[in-house]
Amino acid sequence: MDESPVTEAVATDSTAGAFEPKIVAFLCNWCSYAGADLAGISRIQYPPSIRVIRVPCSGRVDPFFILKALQNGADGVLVSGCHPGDCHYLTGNYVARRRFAVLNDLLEFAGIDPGRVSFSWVSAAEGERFAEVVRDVTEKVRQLGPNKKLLKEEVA
Amino acid sequence: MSREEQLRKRAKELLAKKEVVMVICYRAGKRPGTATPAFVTRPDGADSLVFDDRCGMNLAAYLPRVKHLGRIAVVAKGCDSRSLVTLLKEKQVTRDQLLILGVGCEGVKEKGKLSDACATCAYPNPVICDEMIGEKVTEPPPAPDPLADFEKLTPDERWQVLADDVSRCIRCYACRQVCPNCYCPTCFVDTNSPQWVGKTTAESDNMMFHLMRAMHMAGRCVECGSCSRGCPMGIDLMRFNRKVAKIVKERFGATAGLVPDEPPALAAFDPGDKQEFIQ
Amino acid sequence: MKAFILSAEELGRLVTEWAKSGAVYAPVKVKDWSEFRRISSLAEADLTRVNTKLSARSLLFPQCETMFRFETSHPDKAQLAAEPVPQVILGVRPCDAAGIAVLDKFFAGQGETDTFYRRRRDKTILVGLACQVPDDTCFCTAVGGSPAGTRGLDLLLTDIGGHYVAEPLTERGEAAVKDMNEAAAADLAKKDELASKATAAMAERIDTRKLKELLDTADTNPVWGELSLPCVNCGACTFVCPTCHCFDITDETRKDKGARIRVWDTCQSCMYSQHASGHNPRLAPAARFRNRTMDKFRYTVDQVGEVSCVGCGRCIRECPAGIDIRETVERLMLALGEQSADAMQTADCKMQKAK
Amino acid sequence: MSDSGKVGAVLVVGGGIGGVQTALDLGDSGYKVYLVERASAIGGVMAMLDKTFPTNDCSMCILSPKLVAAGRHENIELMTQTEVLGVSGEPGNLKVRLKRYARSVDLAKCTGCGDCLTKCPVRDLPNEFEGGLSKRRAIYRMYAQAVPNAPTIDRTQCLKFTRDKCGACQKSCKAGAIDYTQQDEEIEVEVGSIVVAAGSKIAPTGLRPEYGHGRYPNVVTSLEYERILSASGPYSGHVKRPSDGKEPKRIAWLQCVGSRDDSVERGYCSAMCCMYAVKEAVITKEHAKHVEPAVFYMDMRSYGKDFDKYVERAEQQYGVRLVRARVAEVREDPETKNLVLRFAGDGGQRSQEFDMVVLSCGFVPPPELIELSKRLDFELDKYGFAATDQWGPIATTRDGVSVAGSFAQPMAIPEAVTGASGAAAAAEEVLAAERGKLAAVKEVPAETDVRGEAPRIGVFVCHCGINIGGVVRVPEVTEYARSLPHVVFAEENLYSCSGDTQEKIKDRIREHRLNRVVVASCSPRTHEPLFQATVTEAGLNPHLFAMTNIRDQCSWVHMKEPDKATEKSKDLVKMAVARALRLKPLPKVKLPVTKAGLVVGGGVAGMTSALALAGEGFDVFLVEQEKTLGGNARTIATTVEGDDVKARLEELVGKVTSHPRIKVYSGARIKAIDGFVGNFQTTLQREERGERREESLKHGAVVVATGAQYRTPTEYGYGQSDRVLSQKELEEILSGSRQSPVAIRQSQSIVMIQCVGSRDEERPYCSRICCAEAVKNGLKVKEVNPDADIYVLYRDIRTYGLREEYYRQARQKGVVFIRYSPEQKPEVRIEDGKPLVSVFDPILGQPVELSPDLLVLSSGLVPQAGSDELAKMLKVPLNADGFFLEAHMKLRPVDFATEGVFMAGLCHFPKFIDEAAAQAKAAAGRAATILSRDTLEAEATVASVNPDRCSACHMCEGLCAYRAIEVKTINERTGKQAAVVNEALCKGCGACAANCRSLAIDIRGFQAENISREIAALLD
Repeated sequence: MDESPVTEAVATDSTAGAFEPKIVAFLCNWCSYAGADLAGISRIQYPPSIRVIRVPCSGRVDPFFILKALQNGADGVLVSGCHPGDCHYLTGNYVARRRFAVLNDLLEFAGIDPGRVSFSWVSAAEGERFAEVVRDVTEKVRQLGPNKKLLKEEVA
Repeated sequence: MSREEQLRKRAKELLAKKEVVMVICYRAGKRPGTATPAFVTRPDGADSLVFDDRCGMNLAAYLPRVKHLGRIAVVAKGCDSRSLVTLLKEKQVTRDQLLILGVGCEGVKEKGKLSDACATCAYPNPVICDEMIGEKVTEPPPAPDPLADFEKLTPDERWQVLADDVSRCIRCYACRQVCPNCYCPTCFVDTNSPQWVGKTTAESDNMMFHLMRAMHMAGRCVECGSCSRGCPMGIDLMRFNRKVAKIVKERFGATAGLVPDEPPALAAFDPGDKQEFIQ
Repeated sequence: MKAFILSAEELGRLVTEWAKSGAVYAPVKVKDWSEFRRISSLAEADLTRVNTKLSARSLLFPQCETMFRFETSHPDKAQLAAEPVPQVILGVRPCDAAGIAVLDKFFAGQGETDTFYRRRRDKTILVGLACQVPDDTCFCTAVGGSPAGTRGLDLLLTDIGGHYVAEPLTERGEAAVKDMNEAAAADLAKKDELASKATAAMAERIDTRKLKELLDTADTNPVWGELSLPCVNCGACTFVCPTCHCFDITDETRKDKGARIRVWDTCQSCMYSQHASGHNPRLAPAARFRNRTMDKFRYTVDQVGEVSCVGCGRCIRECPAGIDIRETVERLMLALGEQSADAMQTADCKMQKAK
Repeated sequence: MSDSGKVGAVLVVGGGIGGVQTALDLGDSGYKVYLVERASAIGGVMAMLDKTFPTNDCSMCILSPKLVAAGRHENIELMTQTEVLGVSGEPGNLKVRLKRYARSVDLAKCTGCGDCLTKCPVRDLPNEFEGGLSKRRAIYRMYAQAVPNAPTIDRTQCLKFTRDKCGACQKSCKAGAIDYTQQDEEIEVEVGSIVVAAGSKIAPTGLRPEYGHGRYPNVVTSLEYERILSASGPYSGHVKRPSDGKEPKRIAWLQCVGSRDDSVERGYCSAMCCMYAVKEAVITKEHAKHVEPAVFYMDMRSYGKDFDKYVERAEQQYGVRLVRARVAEVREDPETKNLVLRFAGDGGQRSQEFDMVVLSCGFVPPPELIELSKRLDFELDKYGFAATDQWGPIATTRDGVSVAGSFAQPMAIPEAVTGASGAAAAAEEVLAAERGKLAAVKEVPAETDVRGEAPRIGVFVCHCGINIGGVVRVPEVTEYARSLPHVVFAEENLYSCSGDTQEKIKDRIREHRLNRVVVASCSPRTHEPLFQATVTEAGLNPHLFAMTNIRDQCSWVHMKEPDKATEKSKDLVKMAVARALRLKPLPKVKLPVTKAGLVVGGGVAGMTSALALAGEGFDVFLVEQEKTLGGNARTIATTVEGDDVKARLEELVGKVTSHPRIKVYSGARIKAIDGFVGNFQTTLQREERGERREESLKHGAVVVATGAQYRTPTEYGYGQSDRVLSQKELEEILSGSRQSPVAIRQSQSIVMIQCVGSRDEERPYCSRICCAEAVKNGLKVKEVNPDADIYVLYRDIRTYGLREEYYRQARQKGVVFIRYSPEQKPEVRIEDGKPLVSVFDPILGQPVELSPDLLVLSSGLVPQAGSDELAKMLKVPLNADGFFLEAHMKLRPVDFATEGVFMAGLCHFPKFIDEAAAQAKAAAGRAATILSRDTLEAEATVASVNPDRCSACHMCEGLCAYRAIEVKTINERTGKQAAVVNEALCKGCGACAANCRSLAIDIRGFQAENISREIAALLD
């Protein structure tokens, strides 16, 4: 693979002024974090919206992490792990998937807008896909605007 | 012999023969139309026992507190028996600690009205018991989905309805205390480092509490309705728990509290679980 | 003081007037109960129900209250929470008002006072409403109260059918109604008649003095184990009680801002008595159950000279296990009186279950 | 060299998955390893694959951790761009001459930042790794995740070397790593043993010129197609055809290109092409739903574990069309560049048009290995694969040189990995006395106790040359870091990972009494261990370190948004500081190891494992439930290759029973197995002089080799006539240990039915060995009675690998093979005690009636009785068919997920003796990685339980794939129960913690508290 050239950075932040959401991304160390690394190595550009928190496995992601992020003011949350069957810990993502399924449906039920919390599987080889997921999630959250539900605006 | 007489006779027998150290059932409350859990340890105490449509409290909630005394006989209607199954699954009691006296249930009345939970009950008869007291009741036809109307609302409307409802929450945790599923030594609301749930009654904190409580009920809640009936503020807590039960049933084909040997739905997985929500 | 007579319209005008200079709270219908809510006109209020879900205590001692704010980088520069606005609480039942009188003793009585309670209390006018048809959970008369009791109130209203007899009890109360017509003797007679009828409807009697004596030596009595068995220590009783007043203090910080907050606490929670060392003197559920009963009928007598149960009946109404404090007292009296020897083996206070 | 005169080091030739596994096993077992690879990075063919069958694992995802582990292993010295020149000396003490070609990049200085890669003006060279489908430059990195991560210069193309100008890469390199003056050099290493894991190459398409590869752009090889499918490949995982970049609709796979083809002297079956073709078709469908894949094949050889199910899914769920036909020719339509296939199908010659054709190329030994075999002095077979012994397909003809992986014969990844671990075991047997002698010993200073100290955080922000600094305003980020609470020191570095900066970081830690260190630079996946080592050298616990990635996640992906990239970098630093605040020193948990192994099962696999373990120097307890050793092999006379099984078995039993380190317990049953890796305790029960006795054994590892059972047929008249036999019974007759109802010499006709009770609904798996057994016995019968008519009724003949040769021989000798379909199974009637067989012959297009003297049923293998009880005792899983389930189908073929437990032989799945023996050695090699240690160091980042909070609900137990958490009574007096983590088994994945309602479980290193603070810090 030819690594695309490092073009000299030009100080023209494309979306300056527009709502730039803050999205907390929980990435599993072995696949999705590696996928994010590959996106970097391949210089694939995506919006500067996400802030990554590295976890050993998507199975480590407690629903509290997700809700806490929304409560503290994240506009969106992304959780990403290995594709089914690829889990470094054999079955961590299967276990997580059930939990995420319940959380996903429960949040939708509670009226948290679909798209506020996203889940994805991104492998270590999917740099472009990782970027695509980030673009997609960012766009969805941008459409929704700043998160108000579950947000704890300030101290009592 | 009426069911009540059978019940008293059997309780008396069990205590007299020392087959059990205690019978957990109900007795009439001081207020007309109410009943309160009764814990009988002597044969003559059995004379006050009742079982009828006043007897709502889920008796499974008491087992973790008294199981150390010895073998306990517990009167179980459908939902209590399912809660016992959950406790068995989670090894909070062992089968030999229990003598389950099953009773068919036609629904619990609150202020003369059938309790919300009972209106949609699919398991009025015990799913597990050692002996039946009286006859089983006829299984009701499947009830319409009680969440259907709510789920038709827009996300904003749904949020608003729930936010209004939980805004009354005074964080007394009665819902937790009456729930047979809640037996953690320290509840997540009481932990710090990290303190996941703020102690205030702000909308965000209250919602966080109820959403997380619902998460903890997934695959475990048997929809007995104790939480809603127990809430001093009249919050429709069952709505959350019904939802997770529905999710678990639709997604994983699992219904809580039916098969003691099956792991709880969230302690298991199937490689073929649906994942349409994952990109 | 003189009594006055108010038509519903006049009361309505008073409410509108009060609402201009402060907040007016009154029972408002919610689902099939009522709750104190802020109103702007009398039409919003529902004065027909006996007791609100929560007692009026929540308006003087809110479930969650910010005490002061600070910046995390300058913790020394704390800012006391803003002064409360003046408020009128309309439709307070005499039992609740008596409860506030008890709270006053703890928070605004002799010696140390509680700033946050006192600030609110000083700006509050309590307008009571005498009871006429008690609920089956009501027992104010058994603990020294009355359906037409005036304790704690600034003004007591009695609905005599289309009109209210208004009895001012304090200067603030009198100021509110002094321009109204004076009540006629017939009105007063009607009022008295309604009061005695309501009193007669409540048969419950508790010999609080005797109870106190019995409780004084009942700490380790096995009866607590038996009585507490149905109790799941949910604490709903303490949250709805007009006189319970325990709170927990917590700091909340976000960004650079922090606030010290207090929230209601309950002796029924096992965390309540947890020591920093890990020791917990009231880990056993029975011990927590005992504490609440003792508190109502023994400890507060020692502390402020009176029982802190006002007979509002909320704990009976809201107990998920159907525990009835009247029955608890009855059985206590019986058991402690008899000092029943054959106490149940299960009545062991050491029963372990922490939650 | 030591007293024994041997050297505790091993040379491993070949850096593919086989070589890497051998190197890791040896390194973990305390040997010094030289891993020699001709290319500029290790990884081999597996690095080029997109997904792997039958689990569809992402190949890079599962391989990369192994490559990284090999790259940083203290006992492994990577020698890339290196080849072997020659060897001298004796086994145990060999001198190997190597030639290292100049990389022109100093590995010690290169940070792998990649700055140079974009500056090279020579940009149009075909990228070999991508099958020429994309371009590379004269300085290039083999692939993105390459280990080592440094580029290399192609001196034949580089302008500096060809025309002595340019030098752009050197100018761009801030680390000064480009060195044009490097010279090729010859070096010599001393080793005790050599393992050749040189792999294989795909067959050159020139073998089948009629398929048009090289002429027609839309005809690609299977390996090229892997790159097309790969998300990191030339088309970013979009299925496109090379001629016009359009998405093809119809794709054909042509099987057996360069395999099963005597005309090109490739008579063997390449063993894995059927599966990879079906996999490629499946993955294609996943990428592009509308594609219609078709696989043209001769026999569908899905003989492995769960393979048949995979193929069925491909057909049923994915709509992959399987066409049984050999394609004669491919022609291109010059207009559309579409391809027309000509083949013989139902109803004669047919042709069909496709948009793209994938050639399922077989595998051939790398031609350069002829030279290598000469240099290392071992023999090759007629195809050029290494000649090995049937019973230990590991030893070459030269002592001290072993072979691992597909250089022995064509094999798929699991077999290669198995062979690799086996080769490690073989090397260890030679060098048992030298274990640990040359292993690296690292001196680390005593750890500073920071408990109770207020956090003093030091932040180091990296420019990474211009990789970060070119976009992110590093000085601003550093200044910001300085302003954060508890940060007492912050500075920027040109390259944080360079040697001098490492020293600087250590100095700063001491000067400023730092007790937490944050580095903001690149990926912790590659660099965290380096920085952790650095802080350790400065006396800090390695877990007082936090890293954040402002390059891969910031400067490289927001190159045009410097302001936002800078803001994001600040956020990331703030988050890392927040996490660092509460980092705790994590203790290393050391657990003692009982240096003995338990082998369960005394068949060939069990005995081979026991011998290998004993040879490695460990005590072995060999437990067999029967009174005699030998297992299933006792019923086999010879192998299809002609090996005398009886004699070999006797020899094996003799070695086992006489070995001083092996204690054999025959007629014994395992009653209980307690404990965990390093510390097992097994209770045995056996009858001795009519008395039932119990015995307790202590051991550190377990090898399960309980075998399988021949299935007794129930169909086709078995039991109704003595002339209906099982294949096993025929074998006994042929070896003279059973009386035949009709003398073989007199038999006029014998019919064999394959897949009896296999590949059906009840047992949906292939028993793998039956085809070769039928061929073997068919040939035997022909030997005794050349006139006998032999008919083999089959579904697919699966004589994979080199066994294909015997299938050909059988056909040549007149054995008739008639295919039947599962819808039209043969029918058998018994008349007058004789079987009558009727079967539909698809070639004749009509039913054939046969009245054989003997009807032989190949009824396959079924799991050993009692497997489920053993599985429960060991807490290991069985698959749906009842065979033991390995930890990972591809890369951990003999391991269980439960640490310290391994498997070998038929209990894993049906297989041939040589495969069982290879697995047995592999299991011994894997077990040695544990038994060779005095103590096991548990991972520090494991789960921990707060017992006061635990509600003992048992949820965690079911969630743990490693069976590392268990609810136990922790206080006998109060009866208090709580979950207890077995730190030796826990991997720290966190599945238990995230599901713990009681918040009793936390993961060290990934504490909820720290993550919560990280979240809060970001959003504050």
